[in-house]
Amino acid sequence: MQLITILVVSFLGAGIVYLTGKFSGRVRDISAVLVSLAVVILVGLAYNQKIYTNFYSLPFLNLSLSLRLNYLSWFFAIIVAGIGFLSILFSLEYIKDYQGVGFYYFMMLFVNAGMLGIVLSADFLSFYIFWEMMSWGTYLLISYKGGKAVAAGLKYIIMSVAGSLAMLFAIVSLYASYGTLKFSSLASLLQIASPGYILFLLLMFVVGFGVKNAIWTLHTWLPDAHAEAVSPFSAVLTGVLVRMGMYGFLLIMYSIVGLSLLHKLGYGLLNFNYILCWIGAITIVIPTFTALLQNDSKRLLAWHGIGQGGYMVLGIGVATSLGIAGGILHTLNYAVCGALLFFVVGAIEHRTGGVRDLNELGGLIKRMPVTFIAGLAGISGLIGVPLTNSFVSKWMIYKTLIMENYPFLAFAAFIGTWGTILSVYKFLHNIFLGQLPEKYKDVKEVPLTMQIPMILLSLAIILFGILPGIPLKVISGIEKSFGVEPLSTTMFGMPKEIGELNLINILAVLLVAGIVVYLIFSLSAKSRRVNQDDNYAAGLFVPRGKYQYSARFYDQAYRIIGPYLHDVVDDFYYWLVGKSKSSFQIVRQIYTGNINTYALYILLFLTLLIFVKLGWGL
Amino acid sequence: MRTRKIISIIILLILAGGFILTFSQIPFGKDKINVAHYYISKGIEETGAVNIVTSVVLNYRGFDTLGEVTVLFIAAIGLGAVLFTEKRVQKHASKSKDDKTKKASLILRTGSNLLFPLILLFGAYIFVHGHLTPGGGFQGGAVIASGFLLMYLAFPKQSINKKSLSVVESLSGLIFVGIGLFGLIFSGYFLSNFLPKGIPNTLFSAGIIPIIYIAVGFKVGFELTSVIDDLLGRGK
Amino acid sequence: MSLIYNWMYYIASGGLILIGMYIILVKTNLIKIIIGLNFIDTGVNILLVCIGYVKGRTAPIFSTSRINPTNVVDPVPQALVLTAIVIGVAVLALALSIAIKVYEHNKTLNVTKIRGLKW
Amino acid sequence: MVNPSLLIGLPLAFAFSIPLFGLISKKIEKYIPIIALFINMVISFMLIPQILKKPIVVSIGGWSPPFCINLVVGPLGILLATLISGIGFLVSIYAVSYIKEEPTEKYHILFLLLMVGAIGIVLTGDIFNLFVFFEILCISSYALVAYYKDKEGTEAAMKYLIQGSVGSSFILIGVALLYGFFGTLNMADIASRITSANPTYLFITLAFLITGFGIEAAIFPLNAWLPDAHSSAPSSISAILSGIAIKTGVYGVARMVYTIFNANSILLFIAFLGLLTLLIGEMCAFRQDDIKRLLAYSSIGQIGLIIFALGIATSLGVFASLFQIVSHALAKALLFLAAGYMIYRVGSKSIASLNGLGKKMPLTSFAFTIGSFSLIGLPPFAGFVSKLSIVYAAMQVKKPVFLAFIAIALIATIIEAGYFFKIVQNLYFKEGKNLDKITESSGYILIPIAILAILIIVIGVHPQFITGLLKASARELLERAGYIGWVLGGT
Amino acid sequence: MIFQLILIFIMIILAVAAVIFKDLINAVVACAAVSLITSILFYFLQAPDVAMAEAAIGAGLTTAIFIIAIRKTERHEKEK
Repeated sequence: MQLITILVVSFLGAGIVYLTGKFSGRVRDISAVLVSLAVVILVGLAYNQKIYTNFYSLPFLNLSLSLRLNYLSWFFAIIVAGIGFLSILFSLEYIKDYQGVGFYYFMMLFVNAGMLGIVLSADFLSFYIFWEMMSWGTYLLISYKGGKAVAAGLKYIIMSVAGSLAMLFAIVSLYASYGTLKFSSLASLLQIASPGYILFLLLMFVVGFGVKNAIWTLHTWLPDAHAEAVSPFSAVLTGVLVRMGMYGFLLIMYSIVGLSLLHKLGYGLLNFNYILCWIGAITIVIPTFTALLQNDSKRLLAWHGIGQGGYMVLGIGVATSLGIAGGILHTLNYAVCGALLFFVVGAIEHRTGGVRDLNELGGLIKRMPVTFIAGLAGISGLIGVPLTNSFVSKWMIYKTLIMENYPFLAFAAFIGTWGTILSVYKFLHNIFLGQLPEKYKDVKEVPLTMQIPMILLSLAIILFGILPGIPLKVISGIEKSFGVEPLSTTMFGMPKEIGELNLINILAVLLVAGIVVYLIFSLSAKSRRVNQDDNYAAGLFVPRGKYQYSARFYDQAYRIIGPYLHDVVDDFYYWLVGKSKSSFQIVRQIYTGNINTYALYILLFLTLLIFVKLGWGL
Repeated sequence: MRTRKIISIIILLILAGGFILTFSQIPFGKDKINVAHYYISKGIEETGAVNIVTSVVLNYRGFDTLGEVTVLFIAAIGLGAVLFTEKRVQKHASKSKDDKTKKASLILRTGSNLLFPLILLFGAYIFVHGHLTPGGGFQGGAVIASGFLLMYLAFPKQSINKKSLSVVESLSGLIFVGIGLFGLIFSGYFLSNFLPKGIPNTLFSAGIIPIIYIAVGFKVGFELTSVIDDLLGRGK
Repeated sequence: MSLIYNWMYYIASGGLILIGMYIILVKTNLIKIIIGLNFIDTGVNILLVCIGYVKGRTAPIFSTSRINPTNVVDPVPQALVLTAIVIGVAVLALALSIAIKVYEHNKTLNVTKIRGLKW
Repeated sequence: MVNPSLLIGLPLAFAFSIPLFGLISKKIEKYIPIIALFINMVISFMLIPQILKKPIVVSIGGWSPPFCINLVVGPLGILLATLISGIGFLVSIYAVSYIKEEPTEKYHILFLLLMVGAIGIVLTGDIFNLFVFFEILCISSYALVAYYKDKEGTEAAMKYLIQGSVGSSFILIGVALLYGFFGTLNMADIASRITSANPTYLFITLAFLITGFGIEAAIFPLNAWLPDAHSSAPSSISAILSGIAIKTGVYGVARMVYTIFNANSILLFIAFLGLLTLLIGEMCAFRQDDIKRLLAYSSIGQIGLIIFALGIATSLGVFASLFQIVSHALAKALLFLAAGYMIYRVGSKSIASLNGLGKKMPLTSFAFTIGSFSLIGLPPFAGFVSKLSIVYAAMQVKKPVFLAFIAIALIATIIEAGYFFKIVQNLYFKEGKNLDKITESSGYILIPIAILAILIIVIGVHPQFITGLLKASARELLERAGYIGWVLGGT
Repeated sequence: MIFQLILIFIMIILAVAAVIFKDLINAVVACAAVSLITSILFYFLQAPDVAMAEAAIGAGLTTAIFIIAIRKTERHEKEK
């Protein structure tokens, strides 16, 4: 089954959807869903096949673009296709009343196709081409809503162009020194390269992928982009698109440079991996606690996206087989949870007319039960409660940190989880629990096409939570392709030699505990359902206001740690832009408008030329 | 203003130094003729023109002159475009000017009436004998233009019919390019001298040269007149 | 004496070119700048002609058949100068017409004041 | 076998005949440039296969090469001639319905003669003839910049004229000195005798010629005229000036440095100049709020990139700069045409007034987006392939100075991305005021914009169409012995 | 030879005068005188064609065009 068909189907599909959009909305929606479903099926069929095809040649640079499929690319391809399909399904209802809907569907499918292209490409040139197409596609989608989204989109595209130009610099220097850009041949050629050159390459690639994966210093575009983008696209953005940076890290650090070479970089403690781990650790702590302080639900989730990205970087930074597996598994887990939570926020936004401020919402549990369950599954997935998928991956990351005895990194990871629990509780409580304000009295549940993706993702969280073996089998295949000795895993968890993790026992224990709690609860005194406001208040008129105290949840915490968590990196970037703007203003004044000065420039240039020669010549 | 003067003087001194250095390599008056030997020795029998400069201008380097005529054509058209004022504005302007422009003095009017045909004759003589005596299309045209300039000075209100000027201009330009294209058709080279050379030193010799120079003479003459007319802003 | 003779025409052409450039650099009146352009053109024409001049030879016109071909001045620079003069006039006419239009709009010919377009 | 001298003779005949056609009926004049340039395009397309086998040397007037003016129609010449005729043809279609200002007959004559000048520069093999065609190009562009006769137009034309004529005088001085040194005007003849003169004094002549052509090629200190001229000229003219006129200046510099003077020591200095032009152009462009002035400054930036690539003396470097010339000509012509019509419809040049045009003029803004993405160098478009080959050519040189240069060039690309993305956002994602009466552009406007956009995508996706011709022209520029052989060796 | 030297000297003086004159008409006249002397110099350089051209175009028409232009704009060069 040709890889090129996947790409052709997805790119042409986007075109066809746009064209059908010209005729009728219904046909376009159906065809969009069908195209993304077809892509999911095609990727699913290509499970464990090893394919390598040259699909286009550029003779004047004697280069050829080629595609390949192995476990790593299949793993990310299925995530891209899955989340893409679900977000298209989710946006059927969501996007209905926006204008330029045809453009939206075209761009969604185009960005998905770009991501598939990145994941499947086998040489850096096609990798870069698809990477850039994905970037400017995302730029158009982020600024799709207009208003504040325009500034967010511009901020995103500038940082992503800067990152990808750094990457282009490294790619072309690779091509200039080795004459080929194929991953396989580069992997062997780089073994004999000088450590300094490899460090330079890795630095450039880390900048390029770091911007996309929002590691700490390069993360400032992410909160605005997620907050302003359309919810279905924010789900794709946080779940999959940002993880392309992760795919890039895995690609450059393990499949090209290779584990053995990585250890040789740097001396003692200062080697490349250790620094990466520390960046990962900082990326966990600071964004998670800034998430704590956010009042806008999307911004809160965006900061969590950065935080969870820190776990993944930490995982693969440790460079043990358990760590790498933990990092990759966490990529999948967070993709599922992040997308699910953004679907939840999107559903609420859809029903409450675009309200995202946590202090306004409340008590929606009665009106939107399915969304509540999905939200509950999502946040428990985010925290890593046992029986959810990220419990397994966080467990693996903690275990490897402890076994490799990095105490401070482990401590940072724990604090991260602790911060996640605090802020995620605020998220769930303010939206679903507490008293339902009047204006949301008639809020109905979201239509079916928006519920299906939420339900599917919640089931996935639970499924991978109980049976981690499914993704771990693929991940061990990936580790084999990296040359790292693969992790021996059972369907339900880890075998004894790496420390027992058997999820079936945990499941059994929790089931028993659940039944016992239920029995106690149902046998106890019958509780009478009481309407909130018919309590006797000695004849006083009972105000209909909110009794709920949940507004401004962590106010005290905000006053204490707020000043420290001010995003200093963002200010640095704005300062930099301001400084360059003023310097451009000075440069602009070269053209004074006076013709004598212009003639002076011409003659100065002539005399300079004569002097340059006389100086050198004589 | 002071600093600008000082800087420009320093620059000009450096340029002067550059000039001196370069001119020292080109000795004045020495025989540096290289390609031109061919023109001088074989000029007459190949082009039939006695005035070698004319044969170089029209035959050997005819493309330059074609470019040259185009440059003048562009200048005239460009001037017309830049100084173009809509019809109604012009009528209004010429009406208001009627009263105060007094007629030119009697001497000037009669003198120019007398001289004008002589100048035209002299101009025509120059460009007809382009290949025999020094002079040619450009010089003859300029003389004709100065003749028209004299008429403009003498009669402040009159001006030439612009329509006929532009027709003559484009016609003579077409003749020049047409001869070039004919050359291409007949002997395979653009602007080649396909007409019989005739006997040197007689009026009807040197193939296409006199025809082209007559066309160029008319063109330059009328173009410079239309330039002056546009500048004076009297055109109808 | 021969030194002066050799350098006489170069001084003339170089002087004219440098004076023309000085005008463009320093003078602020638009018409004065156009005069400067005219000077540069004239200077370059003199340079061209005196490159073609050979001492003790006559003009390249064989009106009387007794001039043998060898002692004639180089005709090519003269052909070039013919073209250059007419190009000079063309540019000059266009420059003056645009100067008239600039004066119509800005009511001044002082270049330091005509600075609508800058930065 | 079509004679290349038709490429210049025919449009000249058409130009002279426009006033005569004008007598018959006023409407015909608008279509003559289209016919003339269409014929030119067809001739140059027919010539390409033949020239790839063996370049044609055509002598004007029938004498053997060093003794007459000859047209050297090599791969470089025919590449640029095709580009000029093609873009000229498209812009002449655009001008039919865009130019409404009164003396339209004079506009079309000047436009056609500007094209003749550009084609003449690219094909001629004689430096004085190069100077004459350069004059034709310059004078017709002076007149056309002042075509609107408004305050801005005349001032811009004034400044352009003074600097341009100073430049032309420098070229004429250079030509005179070359004649003084070698006694011949034929480029190949001079190239073969170049070693016989003392290199130090020869360099001063090269300095004059580079300054002269540099003014038209908008190298850093010499390009003060460009922002004013391109922003106040009619849009079809700024499209031609940005797309073609600057390229002929760059061709002039390249011909002088590579073919005639073989001055390899100055190439590093030219690369540095190119980089300086790139940086200054991009920096100034960032702060503009007038759309055409912004596009003019971005032209300066792109020309800086072309000259930088020219300064890399390897064959891939020249190949990359020629590729960038083609992709920039297409993209910049498209941008100026699209922006020109938007300004014409909206009424003001400021970028803020372009808000929300994406919905009212979808096709024009879509084409504008393609053009700007191609200029930034995003993948599926022609700009990406040319920028990639420039970066690769600079990297291949392995000298650390070129690594620093290309890093700075990439930073300049970020600046360029900054302002282009801002404009694209204004078009699509911002609400525009009183845009109700604006409708999509008419037929004559859309055809050239659509064709240019399609060309950019086609060359971006499948660059093989033109890479063969580009490689041959890069070889022609670098191997000057080959050039001399064509002209002097055999007719 | 001496006569040519004197002519060149006068020409340079006239050129400098054209720079200094405030009244544009005087400057134009000086410019015409320069081109007249140039045409005489061309005669001495054995270039009759060019001499005629320079005389007719340089001295004749250029001066006329300049004066027409000055009449349409300002006559005196105001310093500031």
